[in-house]
Order: sequence, then C-alpha cells, then structure tokens
Amino acid sequence: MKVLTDFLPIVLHGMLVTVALSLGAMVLATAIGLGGAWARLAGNRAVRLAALAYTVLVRGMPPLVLMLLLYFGGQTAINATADALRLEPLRIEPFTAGIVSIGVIFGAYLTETFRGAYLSIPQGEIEAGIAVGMPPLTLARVVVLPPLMRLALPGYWNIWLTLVKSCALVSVIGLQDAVYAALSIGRSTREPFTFMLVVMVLYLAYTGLADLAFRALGRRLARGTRTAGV
Amino acid sequence: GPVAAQDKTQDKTIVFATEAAYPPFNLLTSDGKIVGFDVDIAMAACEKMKRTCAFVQQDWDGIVAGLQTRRYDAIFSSMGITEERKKQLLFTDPYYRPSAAFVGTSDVKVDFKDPALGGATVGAVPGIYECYVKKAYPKAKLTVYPNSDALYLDLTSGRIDLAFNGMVAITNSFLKSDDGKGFALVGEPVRDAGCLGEGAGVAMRKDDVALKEALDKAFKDMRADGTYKAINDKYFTFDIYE
Amino acid sequence: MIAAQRICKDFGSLSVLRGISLEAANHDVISIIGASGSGKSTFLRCLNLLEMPTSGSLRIGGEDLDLRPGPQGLVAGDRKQVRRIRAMLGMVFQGFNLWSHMNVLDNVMAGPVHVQGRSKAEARESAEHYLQRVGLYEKRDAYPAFMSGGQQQRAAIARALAMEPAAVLFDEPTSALDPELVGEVLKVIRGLAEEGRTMIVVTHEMAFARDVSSKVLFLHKGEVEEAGPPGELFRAPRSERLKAFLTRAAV
Amino acid sequence: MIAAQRICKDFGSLSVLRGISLEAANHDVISIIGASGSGKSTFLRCLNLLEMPTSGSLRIGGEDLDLRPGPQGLVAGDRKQVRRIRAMLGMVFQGFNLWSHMNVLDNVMAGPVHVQGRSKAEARESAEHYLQRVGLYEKRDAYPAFMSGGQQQRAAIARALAMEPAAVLFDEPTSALDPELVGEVLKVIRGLAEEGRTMIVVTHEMAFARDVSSKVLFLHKGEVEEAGPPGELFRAPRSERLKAFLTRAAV
Amino acid sequence: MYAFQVLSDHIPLFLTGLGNTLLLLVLSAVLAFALALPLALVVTRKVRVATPLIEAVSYMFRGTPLIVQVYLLYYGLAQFAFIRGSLLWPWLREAWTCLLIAFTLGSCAYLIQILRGAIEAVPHGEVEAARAIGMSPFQTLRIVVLPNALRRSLPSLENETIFLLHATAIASLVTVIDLLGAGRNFNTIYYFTYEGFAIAGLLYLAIVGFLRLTFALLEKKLLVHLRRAGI
Ligand SMILES: Nc1ncnc2c1ncn2[C@@H]1O[C@H](COP(=O)(O)OP(=O)(O)OP(=O)(O)O)[C@@H](O)[C@H]1O
Ligand SMILES: Nc1ncnc2c1ncn2[C@@H]1O[C@H](COP(=O)(O)OP(=O)(O)OP(=O)(O)O)[C@@H](O)[C@H]1O
Ligand SMILES: [Mg+2]
Ligand SMILES: [Mg+2]
Repeated sequence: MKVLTDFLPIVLHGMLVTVALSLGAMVLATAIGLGGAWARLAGNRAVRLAALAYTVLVRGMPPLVLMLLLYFGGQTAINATADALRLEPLRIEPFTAGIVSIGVIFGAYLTETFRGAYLSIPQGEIEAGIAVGMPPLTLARVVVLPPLMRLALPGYWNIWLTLVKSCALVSVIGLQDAVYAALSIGRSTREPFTFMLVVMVLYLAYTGLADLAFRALGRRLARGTRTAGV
Repeated sequence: GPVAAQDKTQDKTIVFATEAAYPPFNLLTSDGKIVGFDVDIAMAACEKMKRTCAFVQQDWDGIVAGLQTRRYDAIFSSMGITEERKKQLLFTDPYYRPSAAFVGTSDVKVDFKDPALGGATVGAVPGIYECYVKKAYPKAKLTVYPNSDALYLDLTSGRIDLAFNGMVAITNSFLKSDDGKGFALVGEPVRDAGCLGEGAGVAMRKDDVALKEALDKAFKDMRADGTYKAINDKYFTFDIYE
Repeated sequence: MIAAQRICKDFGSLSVLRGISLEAANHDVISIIGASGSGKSTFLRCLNLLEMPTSGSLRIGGEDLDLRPGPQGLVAGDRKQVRRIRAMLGMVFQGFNLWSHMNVLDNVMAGPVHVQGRSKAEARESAEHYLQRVGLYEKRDAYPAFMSGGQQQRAAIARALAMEPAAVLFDEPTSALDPELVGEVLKVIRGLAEEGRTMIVVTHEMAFARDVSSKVLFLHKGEVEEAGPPGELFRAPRSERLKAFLTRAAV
Repeated sequence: MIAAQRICKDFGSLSVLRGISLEAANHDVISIIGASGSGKSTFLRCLNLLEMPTSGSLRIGGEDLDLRPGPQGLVAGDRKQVRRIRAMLGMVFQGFNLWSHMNVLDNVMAGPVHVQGRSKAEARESAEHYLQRVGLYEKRDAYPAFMSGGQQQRAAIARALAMEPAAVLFDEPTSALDPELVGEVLKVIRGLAEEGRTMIVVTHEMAFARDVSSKVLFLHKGEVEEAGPPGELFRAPRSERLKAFLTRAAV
Repeated sequence: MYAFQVLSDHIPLFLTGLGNTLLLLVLSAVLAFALALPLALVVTRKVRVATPLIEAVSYMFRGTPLIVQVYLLYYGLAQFAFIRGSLLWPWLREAWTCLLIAFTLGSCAYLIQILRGAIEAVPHGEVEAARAIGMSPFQTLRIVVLPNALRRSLPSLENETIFLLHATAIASLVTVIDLLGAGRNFNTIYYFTYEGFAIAGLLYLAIVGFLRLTFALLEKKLLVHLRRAGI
C-alpha cells in the first residue's frame, strides 16, 4: 500500500501524458482521416492511388515500428541535413513527435472508416446538396458530415479507444506514459500487478468519461433516423 | 577559435540513457529518480572526468535508435558487450563482469551434463542468456521471456523449472524478494566469453572515441583509488568487477 | 433560359438518352411526358449536370456551359460555373432526397443560408412562407423519416422554391399528392411561370400537361418522339407511339 | 377476409387514426382516399401490424388477431400468428422499400423461397412471370439504385404479387407510373380481385377509385368521413369535406 | 549490409514468428467474429439484462490496454495457488490459450460495436418489407439485415482485422515468438537500431497488402448496389 501511494504520482503523471497525447493525436487523426477519405474517393486517379498507398503502408507497419521509423528516422534525416549545412540539428520534441506519429497512424484507419461511412450515406441526399449548388466545403459540412459521423461513429469510437491505448507506444521515443510508468515501476519494485491494476482503473475512468461524450454525440447524431428493431 | 569550441563541448552535460527497470543496477524511486549501481558508477566517473552528467529513462526498444540519433550520448544500462554488438556500437571496457546462473526451487535436481538438462524446462531473456542456454544445452526446452520480471513470474508459477539469468540480478533482487522464497541457485555460476561476452559496458556511437577513452580512464582511476569498491560494497558482498 | 442541344447519355452499354434537345424561355412551363424508363429523370438530371451527358451541349441563363470530352462522357471545365448554374436551377427530385438529419425547416433553410448566404432570420421567414404555401407549416419541426409521403414531397417542393431559382426542374412533383394538393402545386407552378421563371416538369398527369404547360415533350426510348404546344399534341398526336400512349392512358 | 374494428393510432401526442373500421371480403377492391397526412398509410400499416395500433381489433382470414394491451398501445400475443397473417397479406409500400443489396429478380424471389419454402427453380419461374407482367423482365438483373422510379415501383408490385397472397395492401401503387402503366396495373388489380383475392388500395387516382373499386373510404384527419360504393360516393358526396375534396380535385 | 549477412542465420526465427502471428490472427479473428455476431444482435435488440451486461463487459475489454489484460491473464492468474491447482490450469498454463482468449475477447468487443452500428444503419424500410412479407426475425436477419449490414461494415472489419494483426505482437510478452518479437530478438542479439523491425515490418506489410486486396475484391463484388456521388 505504501508502495502504491509513493509511486502513484508517477503513474498519474504518465496518465496525464496519455490524456494529452490521445486528445492531440485524435484531432490530428480525424483531420487526416477526413482528408484521406476524400482522397480515396476522389475523381483524380493519382490522388486516389496516393491515398491508397498511405493507408496500406501505414496500416501495414506495426505501430511500434512506424513510430520508431518516423521519430528516429526523421531525426536521422534532420541530423544529416544539419551536418551537411554545418548547423546545430533541430531536435524533434518527443511529445510533438508522439502526437504526429500516432495521428498519422490512426489517420490511416480513420480514412477507411470514413470512406465506408460515406458509401453508406443515401446517395440522394448528397445529390440534393450538389443540386442546390453548394460549394464542396459547404456540402461536406452541411450535408455529408452529419450522416457521415452518425454512420462512422461505431468505428470511430473503436479507433479512439485503440488510439488511447496505443499511446503506450510513445515509451519507445522516450516519453513515459501511464502503462510504461506502471511497467517500469512494477519492475523496479517487483510488484507488477499492483500498478497494472492502477493503470486499468485509470484507463477505465478516462475512457468511461469519453464514452459518456460519445453516447451523447450518438444520440444527437441519431436525431431524425428511424432504426428498425430487428 | 578551436579552444573555445573545445571548452563548449567540455561544458556540455553528458546524457546517459537507461531502462530504469533492472534492479539493482538501474531502477526508479518513488519520486521519479533513476538510481542503482549503474547510476552511482556513472556519477562517480563523471566526477573523475569533471563533467556534469544526467540520466534519462528510455524504453529498451528504442534505446539504440535514440543513441544513434543523438538523443543522448551513451547508454549506461548494464549492456552486455559481445563481438556482434561491437560491430554496431562502441563500448567502454567492462565496468563489471556479471556471471550468470540457473535458479530453481531449492529441491530441484538437474543433470547439467545432459544437453537436454534432464528434461527440465528453462527460461531466459533474449540475447546473451538465450544464446548461452542454446549453445550449452541445445536439446533443452527453452522459453524466451521479454524481461527478467516475466521470467521470474513464470518460475514462481511453475511454468518453468529453471531460469537462467545474470547472477547478481538473481541474488540481489529475486532471491531477496518474497517471491524468491523457496528458490535457490542451482549448479555453478557460469562464465562464458562466447555468449555472455566480456561484461557490462557503456555503449556509445562509433565515432565517440573521446568519451570512451575518458570513461575508460575514469573507471581505471576509480578502481585504483577505492571509489569503485565503495560503491560495490554498497550493493554487493563480493567484488563484481572480477 | 435553358437550351439543351442533342444531349446523349449512356450507362455502360445502355443508351438512355439519344440526342434530346430542348429550349425553354422565361415564362415557359415545359412538360416532359413519356413511359416509365424512357429517360425523363435522366434528362432532367443532365440539365443541372447531376448526371454528366455523354455528349451534347448546354446553354443556361445565357451562359454556354464549359463541357469538355473526357474518358467517360463530358466533364465540366469550370466547377464554379457549374455551381452557379445549379444554384440558378431549383430541383425537386422524384425520390425527394430530403436531408434526413435536418427537420423540415432546416431542410428548407439550408440552401438560402449556406449557398446564397442569406441571414438566418431572413431565410427562416422565407422558409416558413413556402412551408405555409405547401401546407406544411405545422410539420416544420418534424424529421423526414416521420412524415407521410405527400408531406415529404411538399417539403421537397418548398426546399426548391425557397432558393427562388430562375428555373425549377420538377421530377414528378405531385406523384405522392392527393388531387386537392395536386391542384395547389400546379397553381404554384403556374404562378412562378407568370413571375417570369422557367418551369420544366416531368409528369404523369396528362391533365396538368394539357392545361398548364406551354409546350410538351413526349420522350420515347431516349428520343423526343413528338413535341409541341399541348393543344395540338393532345388533340392530334402524329406519332403512333404517342397515339397509343394517350389512348391507353384513359382508364 | 379483413375486418378492422375501431383502429386507433397515436404517435406520441399526435392522434393519427381515431377509430377506423373496415370490412373487406374476397373479390373486394376497396379504395382508400383522402388528403395527404390523413392517415391512409398508417392505417394500411396497422392492418399487417407493421405499426401496432393503440387500440382496436383485427380479424384477418378468419382469425382473430391476438392483440393485448401493452404499455404503449397493443402488443401481439402470438408472433407466429402475426407472421402467418403477414404472409397472407401482400404489401406494396409507398416508398417501395426494395432490398437494396439484391437485384430485382432476387427481390421478387426472396419471399416465395424463404417464406413459402418454394424451390428456387419454381420461384424463379413465377418471379419472371410477374416481372414480365409489369414489364420489367429486361431489368431483372439490375439493382434498385440503378432503376427509374417507375421501375422500382413495378418491382415492388411484382414482389408483392409473387407471394400470391390472399389479400394485397397497395399504398399508392401507381404514383410513379405513366398513365399507360397505371392502366396495366389497375388491370392486374382487377384481375386479382376477380380471382377472388381482396385488394385494398390507397390511391390518389380518383378515376381508379371510381372505376375499379367495389367500395371507397374517404379518410379525413384519422376518421372515416364517408364510405360507400364509388358510384354513390362520387356522384352524390354527402359530407362537406368530401365535396370540397372532389371539386378541388379537378384541375 | 551487415544485417543481411547475419540474417540467414535467423531465418527460422522469423519464420516461426510469421507462423505464430498468422495462426494467432486467423484463429482469433474467426473466433471473435463467431462470438460477436450473436452478441451484437442481443445488443441491438435491447434485451433487458443481457444488453447492459454485454455492453459493460465489452467496455471493460475495449477500455483497458490489451497488454495489461494479457499480463494479468497469463502471469497474474498464475500467481494464485488455487488456480494452479484447478482443472483449468492445464489450459491456463499454456501461453497460447491465454493469448487466444485475450485476443478473441478483445477483438470481439470491438466487433460488437461495429456490427451493432451496421445493423442499426440498415434502412428501416427494408426491414419493414421483410416483416411485411412474413419473414421470421431470424430470416429477416439472415436474408435482409446481415447481408446489408456486413457489406456496409467491410471497411471497418478490415480495420479491425489489421488492428488484431498488430495486437498479436503482444504474444512475445508471454513467450510466444511472434513476428515483431522475432524482429526484436534479432535486434537485441546485435544491438541493431531498426533492422530486425524493418524485416518484420516488411512481412507485416505483405500480410496487410494481402488483406487489402481481399477486401477490395469483396467490396467490388458486394458493394455494386451502392451508388456514389462525387463531392
Ligand atoms: N412514425 C411516425 N411518427 C410520428 N408521426 C408520424 C409517423 N408516421 C406518420 N406520422 C404522421 O402521421 C400522419 C399520417 O401519416 P400517413 O403516412 O398515414 O399519411 P397518409 O395519409 O398516408 O399521407 P400521404 O398521402 O401523404 O402519404 C402524418 O401527419 C405524419 O406526419
Ligand atoms: N445510374 C444508372 N445506371 C444504370 N442505368 C440507369 C441509371 N439510372 C437510370 N438508369 C436506367 O435508365 C433508364 C431511364 O431511367 P430514368 O430514371 O431516366 O427513367 P424515367 O423516364 O424517369 O422513368 P420513370 O417515369 O419510371 O421515373 C431506365 O431504364 C433506368 O433503368
Ligand atoms: Mg423518373
Ligand atoms: Mg401515405
């Protein structure tokens, strides 16, 4: 018990890292996902292929590997350039790097989720927007996004949860999130399970809070729809 | 001029990376500090070099990559020196030479002459320890664990009969803990330059010869003036350097 | 106002439109009649480029549309122009296509607010006016999924009218309406034409085509089989197909 | 065949049906007319319990339906009975409701194969027969999203008929059809009635109601305002509402 | 490159990893789907006790890191003498069983949400049409709801399969050498920076490429009935 209270601040600090990372990365991933879905469905073949390559490559690499490549690979490139120019190399901040790499990874998954949801929107509703002459962004915002979010919500929600948990990956780039804190404290104190349980509770609290928000959003987005009792 | 530039590098803090999860060599305290034998040795060496030093915590998966991208200057984390690894990294001379040993329940009987270890199941972490068991007991049933913790957990749960690991890690950490009750070293401690390598060293980028030389000299001085012994005795009842 | 020249449209190997031309000036009410599957909706959708014609040319509101040959039919060269044209052409879809996540009022207000940039208050006032005109004011807070077929159709009509477009393309705008409302809607269409707008109406109501329109097009298998002022066309059809169509039409 | 007694239906605070009764025997063609939103579709949907009435009773094909009071309106006591009844009552929806992931042929075959357990070959033959009858044989491989409004409506009619049900509930079955096809469909309906089946048709086609049906119900705000044989009802409407409806109906 | 010179000694390591990863992926994906489908149906039907129960359990699985779940299941349970003495121990002592349980339940929790959403998105009218024709609830499900829902959820199902693929990398935590674990061991032996991960990464990429092709084919075949409007 003493161990628990002593080490709790470190785990809590780790949780703070997890929360900040996950929120930042989700915003980025959503933006990438929307853009990616648009590109996947674009009329232009080159744009379509580029988006396809992005989703296959990024989803094809284990997130851990991708993070190592993006962070250390990116740093190597920066160092090489800086050396060539005889400058002091710019250091990528681990936190920024964490947000960017997790955002890029999950942007690829969201691309597919949003694409699938788009295909399920009744075609006529989009045509009606086109027919009144809405410019693309207005069309997207007013006509496409609300049903898109409704249809994408279950997948989006899942991806959010996976993303939150994937924040544990940032330990390879030198950030200490809640899981890493728990694992390393567990090994330092030789009480692995205590801290894992603490982490589970913290995660459940965090994701539970987010779940409430998602449920409210789901109810709001479902306005106007009739669901068939099967 | 060149003199000023050298002064500048002399002023810069040397940053060491460690896993901080390998007691008693490196571990985390409740206020988030990184401590342990590695850290004490490092700090004493820095004093000898008249340099300021700091530690950062880094997950093992990215620890080499972080070094190569100059996130820190060296890895001070009980890294085993082997011929293979020397091809990638520059190592100091060993600052300690761990022997390895098997641990099991106090009553377990093992036939160490048998290449199958008499049918006993054995666990080890990858790298040097895995290498040794495979070489010495090619027919033994070997399970590979991601870290020492997992290894001991399965030893206590009875999934494996024996664990093969660094001697100090066994005696100073596992056997002293609650879980270690009823367990003991089995057989003789092992030293094997082929797999286990020359000992634990500090790893640096290939081109960082200056730092290697400074550290090597500091270790020698510490051995000579008793600093090393003082630290050694704080943790161990025997001389871990030999 | 609208001039379409030799519009053709293929869906894969299926030729749905085979060179349809149409001229519509202000004040015109043009009815398009024809059998189910003869290409009426497709033609209407080609006029505002919801469907890209395979070939042909369009002139709308005095502008020649910039249509260029592409790999599969024409492509628009100037997207801004297309949007401008679409905002000028109101459209009432055969399947209504109301936005399911908006209530009726929002459906009607969306175009004026988001496309024409009118203020919310103003758009709301005009939306309520049009909803009243189609007898749907009481249902303004209802979502489309909870309305009857006729109510949805009236909402779709109000949505098109609220844009106050120079021309309106109606695709069977009275199919779900009771005869009483049919009369109302036809009155509205006539009124709009009198204001100087152009009305193009795909319809199965021969009475409407005869009484309200200034010109009737009879489509058959993707071609204009016969066209002319309704008086002539209904009294003395020349083509065999139209004759058959009109005789059998009487129950 | 069908006897509905004082059917009421509320949606929340909105009373849509206020005690509607109807008797339909074999050979009967009963037309239901009325303004948009008067509750026609809702009443039809109550007959096969797609919508559970708030109160009332139903007797179909000689069976009293087991309806019990529940917290929100009636609930069915015997689910098997409900399914049996539904298989007896064909339905053509106002919005067609074709199954979007099946082509037309599969849409028409699904009922006979899966509900009636007929062999695929047999069901296919009969499906093709009905598709031919509504002039859709050529489109049998098309998916609903790629068909014209009238084609979808005909597919929906074929789907209902392929079950060869004892009674068919038609919700505006000709709304999307050209006059020629309207004639065809009405012929089909008349033919089915002659075979001894019961037809209930919600319609806006006064000509149809007058010429084909054996009885007409005029709904107004959820009540039967007037009912009777079409001759009487159209020649000498008694209620003011019906009078107004019929006068204004003429364009 | 040095890494490729020494790689030949470790090909069996990578092959073992690849085999374990594929086996874990296929087994747990199939089991998870088979379990998720009925559970998703219960959730959509809003059954009184069962639905909240399923949702709560699924929330537990989705809300906590898989690595922690596996750790507790494999190492945690084994710490209790009564579990080691129980009838389940022969199963629980095997890392494979623990992994399959954790992956299956974890993935199942996600699949439930995906399937629930897809089922609820089936157009209301199509379900009514099935009912009106007299189909039983089960038939409605089999003939109308599921074909429609499963097709719509193809992209999400693909995502979930790939998530599961990457989740299998946890296996090496409990002594089963998976593909990523093989790469990690390779790195540890030589203190390589990326090489082991890169080799594993290429193999993962091949698996995902294959999955994408399969799903693209399925979409092409099964989604022809949806019409698309370009923005
Ligand atoms: N699910 C529902 N929830 C709430 N209100 C509904 C629902 N369905 C229908 N209504 C309302 O009930 C009334 C009757 O609808 P119904 O569809 O029966 O009309 P109708 O007579 O068929 O009209 P139409 O000729 O336009 O099809 C309408 O005012 C409609 O808005
Ligand atoms: N997207 C499409 N892809 C393939 N064929 C199509 C598509 N849209 C329509 N068609 C076909 O083109 C033909 C003309 O359709 P259209 O909708 O223009 O008919 P219509 O004259 O409006 O008929 P209705 O009176 O039944 O609405 C039909 O045979 C239809 O099946
Ligand atoms: Mg049409
Ligand atoms: Mg209706």
